[in-house]
Amino acid sequence: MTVVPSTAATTPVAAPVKRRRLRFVANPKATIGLAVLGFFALLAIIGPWIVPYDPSERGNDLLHGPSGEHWFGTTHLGQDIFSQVVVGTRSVMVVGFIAGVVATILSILVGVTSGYLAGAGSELLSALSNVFLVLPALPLMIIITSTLPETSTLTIALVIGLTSWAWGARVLRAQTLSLRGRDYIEAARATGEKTWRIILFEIMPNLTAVIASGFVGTVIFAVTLEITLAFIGVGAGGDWNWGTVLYWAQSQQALAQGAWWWFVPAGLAIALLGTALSLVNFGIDEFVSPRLRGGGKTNVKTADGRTVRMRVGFTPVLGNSNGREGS
Amino acid sequence: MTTSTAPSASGTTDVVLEADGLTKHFPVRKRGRELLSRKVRAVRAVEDVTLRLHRGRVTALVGESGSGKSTVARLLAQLYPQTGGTIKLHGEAVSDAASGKRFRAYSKRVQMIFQDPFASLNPVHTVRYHLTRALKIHGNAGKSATEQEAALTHLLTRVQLTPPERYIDKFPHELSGGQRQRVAIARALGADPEVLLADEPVSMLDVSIRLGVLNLLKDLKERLHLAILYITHDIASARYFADETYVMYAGRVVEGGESEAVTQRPAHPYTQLLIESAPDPDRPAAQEKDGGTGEPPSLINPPEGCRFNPRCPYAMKVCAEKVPPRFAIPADSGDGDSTAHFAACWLYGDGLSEADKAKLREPEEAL
Amino acid sequence: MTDAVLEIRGLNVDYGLGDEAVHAVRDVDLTLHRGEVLGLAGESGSGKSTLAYGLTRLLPPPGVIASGEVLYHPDGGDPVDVLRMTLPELRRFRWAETAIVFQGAMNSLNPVHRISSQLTDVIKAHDPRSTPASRLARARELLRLVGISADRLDSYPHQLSGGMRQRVMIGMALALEPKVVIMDEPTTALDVVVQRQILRQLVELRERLGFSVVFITHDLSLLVEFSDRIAIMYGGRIVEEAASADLYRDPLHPYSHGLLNSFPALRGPKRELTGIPGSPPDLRAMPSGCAFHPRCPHAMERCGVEVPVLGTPGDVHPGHDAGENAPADRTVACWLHPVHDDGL
Amino acid sequence: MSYLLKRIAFYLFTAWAAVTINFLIPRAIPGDPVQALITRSRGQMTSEAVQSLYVLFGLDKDASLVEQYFSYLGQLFRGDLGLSFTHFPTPVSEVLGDGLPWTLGLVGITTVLGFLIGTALGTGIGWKRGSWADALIPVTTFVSSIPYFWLGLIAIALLTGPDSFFPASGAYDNGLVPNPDPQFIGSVLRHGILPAFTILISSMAGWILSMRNMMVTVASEDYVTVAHAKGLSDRRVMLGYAARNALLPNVSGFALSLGFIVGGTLLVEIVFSYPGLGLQLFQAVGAKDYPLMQGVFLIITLSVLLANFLADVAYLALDPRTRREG
Amino acid sequence: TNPGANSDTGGVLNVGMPNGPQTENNNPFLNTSAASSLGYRRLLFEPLAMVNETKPAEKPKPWLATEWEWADNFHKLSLTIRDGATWSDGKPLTAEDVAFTFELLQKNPGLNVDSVPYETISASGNKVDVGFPRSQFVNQKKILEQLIVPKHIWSTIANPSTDTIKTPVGSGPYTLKSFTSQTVTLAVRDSYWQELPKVKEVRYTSYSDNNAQTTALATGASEWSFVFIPNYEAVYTSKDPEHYKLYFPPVLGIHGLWFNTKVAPWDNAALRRAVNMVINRDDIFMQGEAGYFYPKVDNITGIPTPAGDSYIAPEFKSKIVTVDVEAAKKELTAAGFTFEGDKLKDPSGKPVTLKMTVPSGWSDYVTNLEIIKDNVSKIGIEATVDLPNADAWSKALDTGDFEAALHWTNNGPTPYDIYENIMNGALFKPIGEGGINGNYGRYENAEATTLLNEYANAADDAARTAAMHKLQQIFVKDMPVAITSAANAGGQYSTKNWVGWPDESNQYAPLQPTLENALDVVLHLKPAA
Ligand SMILES: Nc1ncnc2c1ncn2[C@@H]1O[C@H](COP(=O)(O)OP(=O)(O)OP(=O)(O)O)[C@@H](O)[C@H]1O
Ligand SMILES: Nc1ncnc2c1ncn2[C@@H]1O[C@H](COP(=O)(O)OP(=O)(O)OP(=O)(O)O)[C@@H](O)[C@H]1O
Ligand SMILES: [Mg+2]
Ligand SMILES: [Mg+2]
Ligand code: NI
Repeated sequence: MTVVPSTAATTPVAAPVKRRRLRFVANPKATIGLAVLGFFALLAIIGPWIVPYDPSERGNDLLHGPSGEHWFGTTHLGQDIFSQVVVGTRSVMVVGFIAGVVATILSILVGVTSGYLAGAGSELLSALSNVFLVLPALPLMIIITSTLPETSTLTIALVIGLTSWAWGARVLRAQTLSLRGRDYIEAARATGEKTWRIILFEIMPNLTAVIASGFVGTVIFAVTLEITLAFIGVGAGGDWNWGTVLYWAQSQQALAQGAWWWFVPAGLAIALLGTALSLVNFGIDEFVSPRLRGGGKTNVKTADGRTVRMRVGFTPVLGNSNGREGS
Repeated sequence: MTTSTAPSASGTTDVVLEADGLTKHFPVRKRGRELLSRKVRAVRAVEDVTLRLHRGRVTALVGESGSGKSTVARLLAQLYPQTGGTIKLHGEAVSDAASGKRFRAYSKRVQMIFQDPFASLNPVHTVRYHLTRALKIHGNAGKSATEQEAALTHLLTRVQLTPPERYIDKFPHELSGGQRQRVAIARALGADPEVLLADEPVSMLDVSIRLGVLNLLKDLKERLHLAILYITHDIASARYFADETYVMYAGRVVEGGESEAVTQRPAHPYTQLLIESAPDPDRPAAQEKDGGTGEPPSLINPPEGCRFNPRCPYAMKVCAEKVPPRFAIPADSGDGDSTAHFAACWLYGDGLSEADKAKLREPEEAL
Repeated sequence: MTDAVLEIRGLNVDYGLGDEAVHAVRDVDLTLHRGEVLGLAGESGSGKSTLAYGLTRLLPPPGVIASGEVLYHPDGGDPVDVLRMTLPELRRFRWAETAIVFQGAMNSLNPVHRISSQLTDVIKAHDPRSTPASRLARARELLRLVGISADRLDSYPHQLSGGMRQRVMIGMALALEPKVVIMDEPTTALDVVVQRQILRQLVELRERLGFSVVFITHDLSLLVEFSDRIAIMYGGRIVEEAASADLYRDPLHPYSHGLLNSFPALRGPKRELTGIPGSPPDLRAMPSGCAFHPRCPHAMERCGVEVPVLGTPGDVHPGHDAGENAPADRTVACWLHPVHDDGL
Repeated sequence: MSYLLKRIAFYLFTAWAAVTINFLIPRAIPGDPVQALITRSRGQMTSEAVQSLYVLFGLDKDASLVEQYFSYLGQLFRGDLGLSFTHFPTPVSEVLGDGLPWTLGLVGITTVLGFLIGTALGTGIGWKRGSWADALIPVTTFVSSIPYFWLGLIAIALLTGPDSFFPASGAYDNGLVPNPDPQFIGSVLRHGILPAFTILISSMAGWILSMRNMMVTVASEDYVTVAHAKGLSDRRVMLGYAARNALLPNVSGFALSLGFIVGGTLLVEIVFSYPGLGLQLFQAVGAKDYPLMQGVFLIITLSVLLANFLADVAYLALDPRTRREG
Repeated sequence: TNPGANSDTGGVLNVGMPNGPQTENNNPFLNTSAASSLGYRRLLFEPLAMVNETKPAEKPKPWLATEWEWADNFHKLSLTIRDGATWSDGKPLTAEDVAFTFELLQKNPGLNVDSVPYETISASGNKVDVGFPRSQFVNQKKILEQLIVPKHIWSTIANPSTDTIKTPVGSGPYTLKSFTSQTVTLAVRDSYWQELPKVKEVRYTSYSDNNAQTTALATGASEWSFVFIPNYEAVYTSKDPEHYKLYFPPVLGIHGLWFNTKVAPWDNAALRRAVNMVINRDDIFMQGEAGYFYPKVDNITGIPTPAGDSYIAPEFKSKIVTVDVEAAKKELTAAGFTFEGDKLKDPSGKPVTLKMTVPSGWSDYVTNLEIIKDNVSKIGIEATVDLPNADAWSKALDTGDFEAALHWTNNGPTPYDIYENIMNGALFKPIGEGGINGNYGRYENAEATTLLNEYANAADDAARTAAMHKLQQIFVKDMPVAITSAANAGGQYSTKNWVGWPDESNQYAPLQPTLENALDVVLHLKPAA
């Protein structure tokens, strides 16, 4: 036998464990999503100040295509579509955000309570959320919004929020049910914690990721719904949003007139915002369930230069040289 | 007659917590045809359990998986309401402690350590949070921030998590299993309890870490004179750490006594099987006896009489008819101070005449 | 060694790539002989499971095998390197030659398929010409073999108790009469009574069918009782390997020593339990030299610098039972017992 | 209570809740169908018509809410959904009868198809994680974020036209009479392609993503590793072990998301002028045609419930753990 | 092959309407039926006389009635029914049928859409005599336009207001051939009391919305329709300029900005007049109404021309309103308004604002208001456009909860209907009280009410003319509504396959496929050469 001096005499000190938050931001999907989202949020805030025109103001160029003067072209009244899309961002973001907040709060109230407390009340709450889940959302929303006399952006947001909490509540309830049985909850009880403290400080923090992903999901849903409602003409009247732009485009038969610029920017903005939100959602999902993490390299180079894919069931072999010849 | 095995209240060993005829049934949902009948279905998880915890002593509870050990602990911690029987703390019956204030007062004196150190700490809170809460709830945090800091340091030192600063702001996932287990213990100690109910505190741990935790418990018992209930299915560790040991089978206590006596001279056929089955490197493989066959009984429809009778090699007719009471097992050596050794098995029934006994034992001899 | 079935040479397994890689198994050499039970023990996280999965290439991403070879010696054939097999070859090799019983039986069985179909599909995959009836008959036979009545064939996994599921997995492992069965902590979830029942069955079957077993657990007392030879792992390396009786009586490595002094014995006089001070190493920041040296009561200066090589101890350590009983296949990696350097 | 009994109780409760909501909502709506009719006509109908319409629609009578509720329930049990206002005096059931087949045919089939194809693709992509298939994920995400109607509009703009094979609207060529003859069927298929394609594209994307994620999750379950260890073929492991289990959450997700899908496809009907329930609902809302609104909503809800029930049954068949013996 | 398919397109006229899927309902009395909404009831059933709304002063064309006589200051009507007309089931059409139809309306108020008060009805020979409790001068057209149904069928119908008349039997030249929710097909009869039409088959297709309908027109799938097409040149006529045409003649009904005359400062007539002076009707017509849809009304009396030419008082004949900001400002300062910078202050010193409401989805109306908003800013009024939903909007108008709104009036054979709708004190209800159908602006003027009554009940034409002229003076002075556009009776048509449509040069009928004259139009059509 040969005594071979160790090759790995010293190993670098391990990098400090990254805190969870950082890990979330480190997720490339989440980062891209957040960046796009931030861009839209910025537009929502400063949009009305930076736009070149008042979105409702009529101009002399009727139905002109994109030009240096009107980046996204003009409407049949000579309104600047770029300004409409930019100004419309605020309403979209506000609805998404408020509806998201309202639905999230409701889903937490209903979901966590019905999950933590046992008994008839809990069953009732769960039945209620199941009912809301099964009722088709858009038809319900159409009926409700056309019921309301005044549909401002805010009411739309509230209505969406009030009707779309059920999904979140269900997920939270399931999570809470599983948390309720966890030892650390029982342990907190055995330590003598009060019920409200248990719900608030022991259960809720563990649901953060689920709540966050539910929030993002609701925002996506609310944004799409608002735009859809505006598009079919039952949404908020006064405020500009991307749906209103599309509504006008549709009612003026923009596509038939060849005015593609009237349709395309708002549609792409929706898809972009939706994608950004989805990416954030994936980020959260992956953050919650590490198994979904797609990040990291999945293709590896073997010693002889081939590239193989890491996959379940067939671990790649990088090299076959048994480093210690002669033993 | 049956000997009720009230432990001799000698010297330092006053009874702190005692359970008499403790019973717990978990109702189960009916299904199918049962919906029509009026019969109540229940998991009879704990049936008529009597045990005492003494100041400054460790009492072990062993038995197979699902025999109701954890349920006993949770009953003693008043996390479940009991179906029947009484629990007395210092001779005073505790009842209905489920209600807020009374429960907190009780939990100050009786604390529980949960089975799984990986599950019993909330992953989102730091060690500091866990311990501060325990101190605060029971008013042990002191008045000022410095007092509280001192109390925390003291707690961590007590469970040998030193230096305390290194651990105090860590999250559970940053700790090893043994360290977590110690935090759990520290949390229980934060309430400054008299009784510690430790539910399999080491089952999830590595052999080397396991030993550390057990030594810690032993140390606590000796220094703080705690009454400790130590639940495990590792009988060897019960032998080493517990002063006395109770054996449970299918919801009932079948044997109890000084640990050394129970582990070295098991009386009940189930205890014998258990000890037989425990891995033991000192035993040559050939010496093995053919013992364990059959599955543990259903707790919904437990066997009549002694619950072990379907699997028992010595089963007699009476075993399937009447629940055996506790019979005293005479000690080999006249150790007066020890807790009396008993077994709930008809084989040791002295109410029967010698002739009857002989008759009853016949099947055993036939084997 | 002619009677080897499986030879592991210089196996290195990493989790992750490049700088982030965690070296979970390092330079492992291990030989499994025909018909023996080889126990693998060590602390949690010492790389036991990684080794077992690595040699069958079942590690999930990001696990990669950095280097090494795993030679399988078929009956009367030339040895083949498992790590060089193509996927179809690997598929044919698996289960037919090497079967694995995984840690959690509940999770090893597909919850949505009946026991019967899970038993038969492995036969079908390796012997496509078999008839359904013959496969079913074989499945029935396998269940009987592990002591489960054949009417359980139509059950779903959730309808069986933990012990029964574990037995089904053992039965399944034997379906193709493999030469090697790897068992990763097959009984930790079970209580001692059931555990014993299962192990007894396994030992019986091994005697009848003549396969070799790699048995992973950290319950040393169990290992000592059931295996022929034991390898102890620490920090991704094998630190000691010996016949089980030898190891129990006379552990050479301080870590083995510590392990044996950590578990209480049920019988005999109460021993002094010392345990092992300190905590297991962080794989990302391994101590230099011998990974155990920070915890070792006998650590010397050299221990912190050089990694000890696994080999037959050259010195006959005084105070240990040496003599003719110190067998040739006993190896240790510790500077207290430097390798017998006959080659130099 | 067995799983199924519990589910049935849930269905009954939901059906009741839907019926009640159905009853309440129109009654909370300000404005009335007569005004709506007049308003919509924008001067094409004289204001004298108002009185005749009130009489016609029977809106000149009063009844307490409770009375109305019970008579409404009673009517429902008799299968009587009342008379539509917009198509007065056609019974709502008849109006629904006209729309339902188209919705079922288009939305029903494509939704199921979207689910199946999406799940199949998701299975593949999830299984081949790390390969080129992953490149599809961003595309799918983007596609799934596009609103249904926009996709439809773009499709109409780009693909239809006077000389195009694809018609821009309707369910079949004008002038054809629904009849099972080849000409009609061909026409129906031709009209169905674009809307179906739109629904497929956008609904599929969601299923691809969720199935892919489930596959990734399930692929690291022990039983999948065991299946590999058993040396089963890749196909067998993917389908019999991974996909079979990954499917379970997707199936219940499918059931639950039906409500959303029905809502979404309503837009496709609007955009493609497809004479289904969605279009009817949309028009009923505009016309304050409560009976029709109620009817459509009820039909949608009940069919979502039914689909949920079927999905439950499917789940029951797929997951033995929910099946309890006894 | 499919019975509805017709490979030979010769002889087929394709009519389209953007009304969504239909359900089979051929009841000619109900506005809700498919027959009404698509207009095919006009080809199945026939009126007593054909009234040309675009030429209201012209005498109606005799149809099923060959002659009619009003007596007793329009309290009595005596009709002579045509001989030779038959129902499509072969039975002859008689005076009995006409009398029965009137009785049907009398007995079923739900069917009596125009609320004509029938009193006595009698038939003898080919004569029908009808008596009314009031003068029916303003209702003449409604009575003569009444579609007549066969007694032998309708007397067996239990409840005519809830019957969907699956097999309609009428006296028109067509019968129902097939019905689907998309397309209704009519086929020409074998015999008819006039010359049989050249159009052998008429297909009414219901497109689900304006877009679909426009596309159908552009591709030629629809040859006749009535739909709002924005930028019609680009989207429609340019596709085949030779054949694709539209004709939108005005009729006597209007659209305009109604002021709530009970809300300060809009109770001030000078302010209303000033606004009327600055509204740019050309922009409204060109941008809001796409240059054709609702024809521009610029006579100061608000009476659409040329349809209403003969009714306009001589002093207003040439009074055309054009945008005149200076005049408006003068008018305002004269009335005590002041300008502070370019902000207008009312006499009490408060800034003048204008909140205009319109249903959120009504794109042309919204556009019009955007234009008006822009216009009034020229005289220092800050206007806003409020967009509630259609129901809230109707309710706001009904209860007077608005400042200004774009709305329409009824239309009729004389401008009476316009003024009656705007100024009738009998319709007045205070703000907050609903249930009115007209006078949404809460206009109160006893003199106007009297004049309206006078006009409706006057014994001779001179008295009527005098009342009409006085009404115009009141309107011009008080300007309760700033009238912008006329109601239309137009449509789009294609001369590719059929010629003979009414147009500017041949205004024999309005061109809406759902109006009574549709039958007249179809009878005029001839195959294109
Ligand atoms: N909440 C509950 N509802 C119904 N049955 C229960 C409940 N908790 C425990 N049981 C049942 O009671 C019996 C005793 O359970 P317990 O947890 O006390 O066993 P144990 O001895 O602690 O087992 P282990 O060694 O596995 O921890 C078991 O059969 C278990 O299934
Ligand atoms: N996916 C992974 N990424 C990084 N490190 C990993 C991963 N999986 C396992 N490890 C590390 O590899 C080391 C070996 O793990 P392994 O599961 O082989 O240990 P083990 O000896 O089987 O432990 P146990 O007795 O607890 O089962 C552990 O330290 C573990 O933290
Ligand atoms: Mg337990
Ligand atoms: Mg392991
Ligand atoms: Ni030594």
